[in-house]
Amino acid sequence: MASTASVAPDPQVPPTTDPFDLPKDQLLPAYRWMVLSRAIDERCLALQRQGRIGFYAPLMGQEAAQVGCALAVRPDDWMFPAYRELAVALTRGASLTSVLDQLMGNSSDLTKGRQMPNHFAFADQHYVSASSPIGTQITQAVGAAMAAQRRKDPIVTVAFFGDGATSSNDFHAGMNFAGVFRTPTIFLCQNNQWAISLPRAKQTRSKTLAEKADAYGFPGVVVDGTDVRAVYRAVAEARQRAVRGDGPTMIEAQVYRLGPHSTSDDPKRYRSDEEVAHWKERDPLTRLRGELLAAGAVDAAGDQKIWEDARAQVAAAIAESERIAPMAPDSMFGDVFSVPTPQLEEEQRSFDASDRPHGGAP
Amino acid sequence: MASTASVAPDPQVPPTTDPFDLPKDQLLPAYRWMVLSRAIDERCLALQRQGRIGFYAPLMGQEAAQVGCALAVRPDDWMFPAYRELAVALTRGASLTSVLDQLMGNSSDLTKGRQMPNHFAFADQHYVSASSPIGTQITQAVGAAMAAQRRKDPIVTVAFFGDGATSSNDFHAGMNFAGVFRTPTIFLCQNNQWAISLPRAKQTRSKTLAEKADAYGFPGVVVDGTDVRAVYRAVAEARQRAVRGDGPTMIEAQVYRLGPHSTSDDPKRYRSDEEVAHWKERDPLTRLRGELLAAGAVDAAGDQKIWEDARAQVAAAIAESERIAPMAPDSMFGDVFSVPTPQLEEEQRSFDASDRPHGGAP
Amino acid sequence: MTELTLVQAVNRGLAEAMRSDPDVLILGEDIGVNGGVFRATEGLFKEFGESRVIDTPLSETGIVGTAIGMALYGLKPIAEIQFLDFIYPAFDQIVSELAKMRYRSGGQFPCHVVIRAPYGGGIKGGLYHSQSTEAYFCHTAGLKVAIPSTPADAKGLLLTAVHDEDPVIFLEPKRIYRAVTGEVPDGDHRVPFGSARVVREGSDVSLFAYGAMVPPTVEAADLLVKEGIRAEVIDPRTLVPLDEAAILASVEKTGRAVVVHEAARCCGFGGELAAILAEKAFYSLKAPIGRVTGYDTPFPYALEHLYLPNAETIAHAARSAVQAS
Amino acid sequence: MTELTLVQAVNRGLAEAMRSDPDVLILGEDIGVNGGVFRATEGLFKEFGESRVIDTPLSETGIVGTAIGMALYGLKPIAEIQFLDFIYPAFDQIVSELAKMRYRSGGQFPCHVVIRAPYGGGIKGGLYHSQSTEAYFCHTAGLKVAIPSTPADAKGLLLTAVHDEDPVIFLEPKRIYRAVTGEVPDGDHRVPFGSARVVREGSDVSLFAYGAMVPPTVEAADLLVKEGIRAEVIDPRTLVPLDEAAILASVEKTGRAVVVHEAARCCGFGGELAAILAEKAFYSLKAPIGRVTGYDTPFPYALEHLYLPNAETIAHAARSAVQAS
Ligand SMILES: Cc1ncc(C[n+]2csc(CCOP(=O)(O)OP(=O)(O)O)c2C)c(N)n1
Ligand SMILES: Cc1ncc(C[n+]2csc(CCOP(=O)(O)OP(=O)(O)O)c2C)c(N)n1
Ligand SMILES: [Mg+2]
Ligand SMILES: [Mg+2]
Repeated sequence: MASTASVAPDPQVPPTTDPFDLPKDQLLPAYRWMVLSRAIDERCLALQRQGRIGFYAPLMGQEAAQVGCALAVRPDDWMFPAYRELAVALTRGASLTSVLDQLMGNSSDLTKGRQMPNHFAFADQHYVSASSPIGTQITQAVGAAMAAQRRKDPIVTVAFFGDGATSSNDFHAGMNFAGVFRTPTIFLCQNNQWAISLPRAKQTRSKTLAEKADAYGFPGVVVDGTDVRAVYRAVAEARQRAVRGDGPTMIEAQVYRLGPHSTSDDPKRYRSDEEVAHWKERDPLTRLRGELLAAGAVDAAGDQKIWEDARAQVAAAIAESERIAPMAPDSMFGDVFSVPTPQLEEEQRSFDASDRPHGGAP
Repeated sequence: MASTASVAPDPQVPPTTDPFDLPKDQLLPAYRWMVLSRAIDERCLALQRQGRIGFYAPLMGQEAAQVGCALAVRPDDWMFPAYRELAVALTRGASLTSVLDQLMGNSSDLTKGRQMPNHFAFADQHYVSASSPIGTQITQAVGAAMAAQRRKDPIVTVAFFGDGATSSNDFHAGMNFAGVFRTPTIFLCQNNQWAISLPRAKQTRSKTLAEKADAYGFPGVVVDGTDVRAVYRAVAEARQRAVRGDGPTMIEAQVYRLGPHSTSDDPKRYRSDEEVAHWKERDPLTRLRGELLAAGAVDAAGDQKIWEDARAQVAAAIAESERIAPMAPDSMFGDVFSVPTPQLEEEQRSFDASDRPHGGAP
Repeated sequence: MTELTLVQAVNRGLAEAMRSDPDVLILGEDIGVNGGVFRATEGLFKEFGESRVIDTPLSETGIVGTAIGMALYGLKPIAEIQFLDFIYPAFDQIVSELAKMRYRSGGQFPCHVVIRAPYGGGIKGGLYHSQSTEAYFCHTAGLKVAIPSTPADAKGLLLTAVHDEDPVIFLEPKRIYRAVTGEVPDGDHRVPFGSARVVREGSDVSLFAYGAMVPPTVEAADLLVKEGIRAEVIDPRTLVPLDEAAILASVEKTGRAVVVHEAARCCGFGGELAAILAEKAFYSLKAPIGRVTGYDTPFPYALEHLYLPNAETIAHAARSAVQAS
Repeated sequence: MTELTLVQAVNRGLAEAMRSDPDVLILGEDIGVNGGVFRATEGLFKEFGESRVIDTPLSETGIVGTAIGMALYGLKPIAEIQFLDFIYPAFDQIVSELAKMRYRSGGQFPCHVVIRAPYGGGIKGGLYHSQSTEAYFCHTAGLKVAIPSTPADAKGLLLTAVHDEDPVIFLEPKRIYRAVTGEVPDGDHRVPFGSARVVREGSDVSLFAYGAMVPPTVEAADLLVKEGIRAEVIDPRTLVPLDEAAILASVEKTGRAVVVHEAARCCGFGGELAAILAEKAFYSLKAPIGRVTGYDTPFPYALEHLYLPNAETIAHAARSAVQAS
């Protein structure tokens, strides 16, 4: 993915072999991934309102941070996401229908209808199962990096989390273990300025979040998370340091949560229209589109087409996923253990028994 | 306690009104407290070997840090100790017999024989009940400081903890809340270089522990914890900032745990005699004695007397506490709740009933 | 008397407590300007200001740890945990500190904190917005555990909790936050701890349920009546302390018992109730004690309606108890 | 066969697992150079080095969180918690993550971690070095819970745990770490999960006990024999999965049951066992089910001998059961 194959010289962009620069031939793909995520967000917010999915947590505003990171890491690196990293999953190859199946909790859902929407798990993409409790993936990412060290695998693990998660227990423990064991871990904090209704300034009194890395003895860097190139560069650099054995890096990608926290949230209760408007001008999609138009990599019609394609893809995937059968009832009993215990088998038998109605263990 | 009453001028020490300087008339009392704690440590390690108390955790090496801090705070400040802060309790006025009663868990023990030795609670001294789980007192100290803010009481709370505790969840949460709410809290970290067998260097990769305060937006300072004046000064300064409304301070007092972690520990398994010898030369008692002798505040005979007095006091207190009756059996059921629940009353009745042997609920 | 939903009753209880005692304050995530994710604290920030309605950083460890410190200092903090599923970062503070502070200090440091948390399933919340883990707290000596099932009890138990001197875990059945309305006494309404509510009298079988399981249990009793079975429905309201007298009296009368809860079965509160009956009402029992509970699986998302006990399954268990022997 | 103490058997089990599988590693506090505060890991640092015997910073959150990450990546970590009383900072990782990982990922991310912790009273450890909170873990779907009471079972259950594919909470009764010795098979000795051990056969009353409660329960059986009462003693060895068949068979035979554990009574494992019996062995029961347990107080220090069940109190409960009705 982070190919450094030379590209045809371009008058606008000086030729470069800088390995940390997002390759020029990746700019348009990056844009496509960003547009696709935005298209999903827009449709899914609507689907939720229509009662066709139960919940949705949009990532709008954070696309450049996620896609930039996903392009800078390798397929065998491991991602430890929270619930808002949909664009990372897509860019790493999770199919659109598998995403929609999860959002619908249907019988094709890889998480078997057991998790709320957005709590994805894609083993093929080394995209680890996301959970709701804030921060828990951070220590796990560090542990997987310790495992990779032990196996001498030249990979990194990436822990994704928000500004709010810097207050969590696992942030502290994970950062500390990473420092002590010099693990190949990238701590990618998407500081989207809000933890539901709590603004960044009330989350912690440190000037930046990145500087918290000092307390653990490794570098922390701040990047403009609306700039896909800046994120790519920071992640690629951190990745190189990590696989060289030089330890972890924390990256604070400064972004903004343009949408609500989730479909259960009404941000008008706690933040001003002006603030949102200010950040809308810094929409990462607008920025990249501007660069692409300026570079002549795409024209207005081409851009239009990218959006139309994305929306069509999403519509098709929704239609496809809505045709899938609902989850089979007895799937409730699978995967509690590798092999069910006798107690669970008995509970399942009583559930299957036709002489009693379903609902709760008898 | 932190009186700044003027003292007779001394040729050695230039006259000062520096409010952060340990008053000269407090130096000898400070030394006495330090000697007394050392005498307790020595006797209690022996008592444990003789089976007269069940456990003991010595503080030797940390006397200057504890006494210096205890002299710099006020009686209505609140102390949130761990299990090793005996000298703080003594200096604040906890009686020697009440200490011994706790170590013995007898019927005069203020903790009613419910806690292991060293887990003191002295409400009169605002010395909050210590527990074994590492770090838990830290957030509590911050909460009490928030309460004092709300009541507009001009006091501070002091959280005492070790180098190991900087890895705890409560360190992170407590420091963060203190920073966000600018609480009048002093975080007094006695870095005694070891957390049982884990050396400071493996606890965290930050250069100093004090610099961790940066991550929370308030000052962290390092002091030589073997120097009672340096500790006094740092605490007095932090206290003034705190009551002025300028927020918390973390103080890292660099000390050494000269003894074992506790009577259950054998430090020879994990640290070298050389290291211990190196630090024995930096014994805080030796240092202060040297200063006192040089200043003519005490002579060799006077010093001898201080030690003899301390040992005699300890011996007398031990004798007194050993005469106290053991804990009454039904004290087991008190203080679970303010008023016992019917279930507990029933358990206690069955326990009292003479027709069955004691031990476990029937 | 005012007609309120359960969550409104919680809100009125909080306001009442804060108005009558300046030492009462509340802290938690998103409880201030936002009014709480379920709006339980709506309006309180405006009325009482940021020194008494404290939006905290995202740390349950910090919320409960600082609440304990406040209580030690003499305030009466009420901590909100956004969902019971997120209480675990605070578990050490709760079980090691809060529950044991009074005991371990020989009574020198009482520590009165109320921890409120919405709990239970039925809102399509999946694994982490649905769990019922009251048994963890019941098993922890030193904690009281209260669970209302009506708006009046919600306010009345909450006010008792705030004025109690011991730590209280106050669990709010979010599934019926708005689904249930009822008359709630105005002012300082209190419902005593350790006093069960006989929801429905009956003589054939005793059904025990609390929280959001009370409505389907009553529904089950309605179904049973049509078959000539008169079920008694009892809501203990506080699990610790427990009104054993009421529970035993009911089973001594009916001879048959079914316990209902959403929580997973193994080592749930139903086990405790069954054990009490198997010891103390043994000679009255005419049938095996039934338990209708959540399964011993994590809480599912798509299939939660099959995970949760409902009127049908509760009635089914009651019928089995009545037909037994 | 080698004669070993229980803690030595744990040590041999760890060594055996690490020798036979390079993916097995251990992590925890003071387990390296120091060999563990109970010496359970003695010698392992020397044999396997710091990449497989990892001394961690003082953070149970970190220990269990990183162990989960290692397991996800494919290793077989064994985490040591120094005392069960100190597991709570890791509780969120255990109940929210470890227990639910396989389930919530639809089986894509199995997560096999063994967590070892010394537990229980009898060593004059007071509130924080004595607790028995196995019920918290039994109530958490997705965890297995194993508790040995003999050296052979310690090694055999530990090796089964390491080779299992599910998370296992492995609780070691520290009171009998050295008090009990026994013959332990050399090599890869395994004791299956879900298979109770009949410690002593009898026909008059069934006594259920595990961990450090097994020796006093056997002692009680000895006392009872002198009075002509033949007690059957059964050690379930794993609480999850539970060998219900063995338990029910015993009570069907004896008609009388007493459950013994150190943990506080309310919502303890004894409640679960009693509830199972009250449901499934109801028609065999001839007497109320007895529970001999710790009291519903925090664990005391000076009076622990009065808190803990002993042979006398167990025998007393058994006698009551036999004399009943
Ligand atoms: C331990 C825990 N506490 C509370 C919550 C409720 N909650 C869900 S998301 C959220 C805010 C998270 O903020 P941040 O980490 O900045 O991530 P963002 O949602 O902004 O991406 C909160 C408080 C939770 N999920 N987990
Ligand atoms: C949460 C928790 N984990 C583990 C322990 C076991 N333990 C007791 S003291 C200690 C080391 C503490 O080190 P430090 O904080 O430096 O304090 P010190 O003993 O050096 O004063 C450990 C690991 C504990 N008490 N609590
Ligand atoms: Mg955020
Ligand atoms: Mg230390």
